[in-house]
Order: sequence, then structure tokens, then C-alpha cells
Amino acid sequence: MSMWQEYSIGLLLVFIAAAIAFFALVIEKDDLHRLLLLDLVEVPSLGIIALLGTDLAEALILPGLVVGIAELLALSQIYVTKEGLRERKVQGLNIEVIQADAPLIISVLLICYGVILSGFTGGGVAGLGVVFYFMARGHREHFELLEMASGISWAIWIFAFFVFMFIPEYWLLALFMAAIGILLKVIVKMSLVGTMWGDGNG
Amino acid sequence: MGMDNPGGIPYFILEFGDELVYFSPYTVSLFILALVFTLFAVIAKPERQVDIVFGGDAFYAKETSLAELKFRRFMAIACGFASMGAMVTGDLFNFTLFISLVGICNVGIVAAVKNRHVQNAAYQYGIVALSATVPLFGAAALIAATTGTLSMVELWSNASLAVPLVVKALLVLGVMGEGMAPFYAAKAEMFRAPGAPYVIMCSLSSLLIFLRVIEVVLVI
Amino acid sequence: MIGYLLFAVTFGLLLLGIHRKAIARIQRRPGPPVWQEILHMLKFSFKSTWIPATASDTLFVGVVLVAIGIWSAALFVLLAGGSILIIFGIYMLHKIVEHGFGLSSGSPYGKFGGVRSVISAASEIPLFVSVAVVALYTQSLDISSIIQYQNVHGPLLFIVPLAAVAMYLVILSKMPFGPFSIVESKELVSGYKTEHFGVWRAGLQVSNGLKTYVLLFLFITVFMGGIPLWWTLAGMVVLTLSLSFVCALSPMLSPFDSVTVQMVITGIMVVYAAVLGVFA
Amino acid sequence: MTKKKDILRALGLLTGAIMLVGLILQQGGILPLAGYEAVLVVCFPIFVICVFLWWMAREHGEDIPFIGY
Repeated sequence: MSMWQEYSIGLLLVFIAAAIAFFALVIEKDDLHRLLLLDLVEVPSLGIIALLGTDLAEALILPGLVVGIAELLALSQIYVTKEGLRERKVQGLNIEVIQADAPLIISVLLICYGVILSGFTGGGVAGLGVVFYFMARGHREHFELLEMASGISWAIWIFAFFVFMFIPEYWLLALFMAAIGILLKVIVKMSLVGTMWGDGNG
Repeated sequence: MGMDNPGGIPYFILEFGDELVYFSPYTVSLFILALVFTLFAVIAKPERQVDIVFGGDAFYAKETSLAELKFRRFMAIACGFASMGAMVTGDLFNFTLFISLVGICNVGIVAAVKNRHVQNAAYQYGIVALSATVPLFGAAALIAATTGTLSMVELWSNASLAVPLVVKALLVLGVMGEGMAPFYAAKAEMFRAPGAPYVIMCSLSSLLIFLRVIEVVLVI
Repeated sequence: MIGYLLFAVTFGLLLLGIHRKAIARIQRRPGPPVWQEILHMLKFSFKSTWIPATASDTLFVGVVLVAIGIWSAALFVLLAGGSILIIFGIYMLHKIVEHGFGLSSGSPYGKFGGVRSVISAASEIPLFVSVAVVALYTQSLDISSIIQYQNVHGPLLFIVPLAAVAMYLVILSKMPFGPFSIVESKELVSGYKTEHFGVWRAGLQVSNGLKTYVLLFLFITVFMGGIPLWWTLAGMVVLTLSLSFVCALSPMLSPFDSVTVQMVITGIMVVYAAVLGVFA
Repeated sequence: MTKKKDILRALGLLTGAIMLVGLILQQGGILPLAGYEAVLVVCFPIFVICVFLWWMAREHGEDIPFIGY
């Protein structure tokens, strides 16, 4: 009963948040501001799912989040094209500390720790390390290589799921494969962020 | 517990654990239509829209560039796949995901057109589609919270599971926001974008998901 | 079944011919003979035909096939006593077909016809409401169960007259020369079918015949019950004549007015359904 | 041009034959009615259009010029 009460209170709060966000969206006239407000609208929808508070909720938030981010990215692309902002040069980051050697050490530590953690979280940590590495060292276009690594790791991940489904006796192997697959996948995807600062400037 | 077999008796139900797909006469016919129009999008060359001066003789045909064609064809095919998935899925959360995918693809199909009016319409529509994910995902989560399952077959066969009317209304509201052609006037502007087989996917997918959500609401 | 299909095409076109003749006589014109629409179908099929240079080729041809296909499917569902929801779905998809006809050619006239067809989608909601009201009484969406129900309780026409009116308006909005047929209005030449000439138009005539047959048959079946075929056909003729009177005596609305009127009707129907849902 | 017409005629004959075979099988009780109807929904539109395209007028040759009433 008390759980149900907590759920209802949480639901009420989320709906109030959604109502405020929608109200803001209605009175805001500037397109860019509306785009930013949309994120505020998006969060309550994830909140409603999160309120379930079960494993299922965790499994549902991820696709919901991905779809939401995809929509947001698509909309910002349209905004950029629509307002003719494409010609404007994007400035790369120029932070002195990052260009020193310290980030290299940090990135090695992060990668090692990430690999030990493995799985999704490990991928995140190690990915952060790779981001540091790219930011510190600059990069030549390794996109094809990264894409390939990402593709292969994804294939490993999917294959592991097939093992789970069809030959469950080998669950331990499948578990390791899935963990390594997702680790590589998340590392690669995050490292792409490190290489995405502006055009042509390393 | 909904009405008995609103879309006819299911031919068969395909289960991958919790993920299930079910084929009733209704879902199969909608699925086939989505498939047929997706095939059109794959093989058809785009139209060359003719603009005329009304009351005069002047006219010119717009050409679709190859890059634009490729992108829009990709989006149209993705949209076709998403609507095909939404037609036959038996899992409510997957259904909402497919519908939001249809929403993005609809925006993508028209956004490639380099025309300020069309882009504006696409942007405004995108804002509506994105904010419609709140009632859409909210409804799916609330159904899971009140009944403990997301499977349509479970909800349909188990008489003790009742989905509140408000939640059904939320689901319909979400679908309307994602792709309801008739209720979003700016989409008419989107439909004037050149490139027939691709633009037609917008209106097809929105009508299909509307038809499916009626069945879903009746079933659960 | 193939025989029945051909009969449905012919009879549907005959009904459209009767429609034209009746309108002409009401307006004190001689009018074409009643089999004119059948002759039209044959005449168009002999005409030299190609695909316009600006058209999207596959869609241009494919949409004709889809138009005939969906309405033959609707006829079979209707005859088999299947779910009324499927027919409703096919009716909605006819909108896509109209849109496809209009858009595939690249012609601005066709395009405007297609866009008008999309904005007048409000005319579909009364059909959904009348389906919902019928389902409220019969507790099923299967046409066979609806017929069963009427065998016991008498025709639904007298039980839920307003639902019948709603469906009548839906059929009216699909009849040519009616107050709501803005998609085919004359300032757009022939609306969505402007660019479909020759054989393509003949195919469109086939699907139009089927469509008329299915919609009128559906009305008689849902609101009068399973009466013998001859009586059904007679009922369809009477229904067509009543539609002709409405079409002949009312002006075509402007697109904006047409959509507004349809929205008002939809609103009234939704309220009616809600009231019935609460008190029934 | 004639080649195109031959293809169309062949396609028309093919779909017509499929419908005929479907009818025979259905009458013989081998094919269920729903299956026969599915065959018809697919084949009937193609058959109609092919027959029309096959018997339609030639695309070349002189047109009769309009000389007024």
C-alpha cells in the first residue's frame, strides 16, 4: 500500500513537471528555445517509466532515451539547416591542460579500470579514457577503424544473445562475450565524441 | 480485458520470450499494405513535381538531386519498416517505440527538402512529435504499472487485468501527436514537398498507426 | 467469387450511372444513360496510354493496382462476415490511394487533390463513431454477429438512427458531385485523378465501382441486417437515389467549409456515442 | 513496343490462369475459400490492368486530326 502511495506521489510530481514543461513550450515562441525546452518535456516521460522501479523499467528507459535523443538530434539538424547555420565555422576546443601529458596517464588508468569493470559501466569509464586520449593527442581520421571495431563488437554482442536463446548451457561464455561486446561498443561510441570537435582541427 | 477479437481471430502468435508478434486478419492486412508501399518506395523513381502559374502557361519541373533522393528513400524505407513493426507487434512498449520511430522518420523524409516552408513545417511537426513521446511512453509505463504486463495477448486473454480508460486515452493522444495526418494542419504543407513515393509514406504510416491503435485500445 | 467480383464492379458502376442520371433529371437535364459509367470504363481501357514523364512510375501504376486490390479485399471481408474494423481500415486506406494518385503524377492539380483528400480526413471519424455505436449494442465487430443481433432485435436502423445518419454522411462524402467531394472539384480539373488517363483511369473506374458496391452493401448489411440479395440490391438502388437527391440539391462546399462541417458532425457524433456509452 | 505488349499479354494470361486454377482448386475443396480470395485480391488487379493494356489502342500511327464540327 505504501509503495502504491509513493508511486502515486511520484506520478503526480512527474505530471506536474510535464505540465510545467508543456506550458513553457506553449508560451515560448523562439524556435531554438523551444528545442531546448523539449528536453525538459522529454525527461518526465523517462520519469514515468523510471517510477516502475523494476528491472523492466531499466530495460525500457534505454530505448526510450535513445529514441528521444535521436529525435532531438534530428530536430537540431533541421534547425541548423533551416536557419542556414551550416556555413558558420565550428571552433575546436583549445584547452592548455588537455594538451599536456597528464591526460594520457589518466586515460590509461581509466581504460584499465574500465576493462576490469567490463560491461556497460566499464565501457563508459574506458570510453571516457579514450576521449581523454583523443583530446590530448589529437587524431588523424581513424573513423573507419573505429566504425569497424564498433560493428564487430556489436556483432559479438548480438551473437552472445543468440547463444543465450538457443544453447543456454553455454551461458557463461555468452555472458563474457556480451560483456566484452558491449564494453568495446560503448568505448568506441564514446571515443567518437572525443574526435568530434570541429572540422579539420586536431 | 477488451472486446473479443476485434481484428478477427489471430492466425498465430510468435513469441520470443516476452517479445511477441501476432498476426490476426486485421494486423496482417495492415502489414501487407505497409510492405507494398515500402516496396514502392524501394523501386519507384521520384516524381518531378511541376509548378505552374495558375491561370497561365508557365511551368517548370523540379528535379530531385541524387543525394536527396538517397536520403529520403532511406528514410521512407525505415519508416515503412517501423510501421510494419508497429502493425504486428504484440508488446505495448515495442508498439510505442515503433510509433515514435515512425514520428522521426516522417520528419526525416521531408526535412531533406531544401525549401524553407517545408523545413519550417517539418520542424514544427518534429516538436509536436517529440513532446508526444510523453503521453506515449507514459501510457506504456502506466499500463505496466497497473497490470504488471506489457503483452497485448496477456491483457486480452486475462479477464482480471483492466487498463484504466485514462491510460488508453493517453496512448491514443500519444499516437495522434506522433503521426496523425488529419489533426496536424502543418503536415499538409509537408505533403506539398516533392518526391511522391517518399512523401506518401508519411501519410500512409500515420494512418496505419492510427488504425492499429484503435485495435490496440479495443484489445487491451 | 470471380463472377461475384465482376458483378460487383458492374453493379457498382451501374449505381454510379443511376446517380448521374438521377442528378441530371432532378436538375432538368437529360443526362447520360444509366450505363454510361460502364461505357466509360470500357472506353478508357481502349485509349492509348503511357506514363507521364514527370510521374513516379512505379507508384503511378502501383496505386491503381492497390486501389482495385483493397476494395476486392473489402468485398470478400464483407461477404465472409469478417470484422468491420478491417473494412474501416480499408476505407481509411482509400485516402492513401487518393493521395497516391494525386502525388505520383507530379501535376499540381493532382497534388492539390491529394492534399485536399488528406485535410478532409475528418470525414472518416463519423464512420468510426458509428462503428463504435454499433459495437456498443452488438458487443462485437464481426459483421456476422451484427447480422445475428439484428435477426433477434430487428434492424439497427431503428435502434440507433443517428449512427445510420453518420454512416450515410460518410458515404455521401465519397459520392461524386456531393457537397463534400472537394477532392474532385472542378477548379482542380478532376482532382486527384487528373493525370490518370486511359487504362489507368479504367482501372480507377473498376475500383470506384467496387467501392460504391461495398460501401452501400455495408450500409444495408449493418443497418438492415442480412436480408436476401435481391432486396439488398433494391435497397442499394433506393439509397443511391436518396444520395442523388442530396447531391443534386446541395452546392459543393468550399474546402474550408467542408472540413468545418465534417468536424461539427464528428463532434456531434462523439457526444452522441459518449451519451449512449454512459446510458446504455 | 510489341515486346512490351507481349509481356503484358503473358502476365495477363498468367494471372488469369492462376485465378482459374484457384477456382478449380477451391471448387474441388483443396484450397480454402479464404486462400482463393487472397489469390483473387493479388491477381485480379494485375489481370484487369494487363488485359486493358493489351487491348488498348496502338501508341503509334496517325491520329485523326480535329477538323471541327
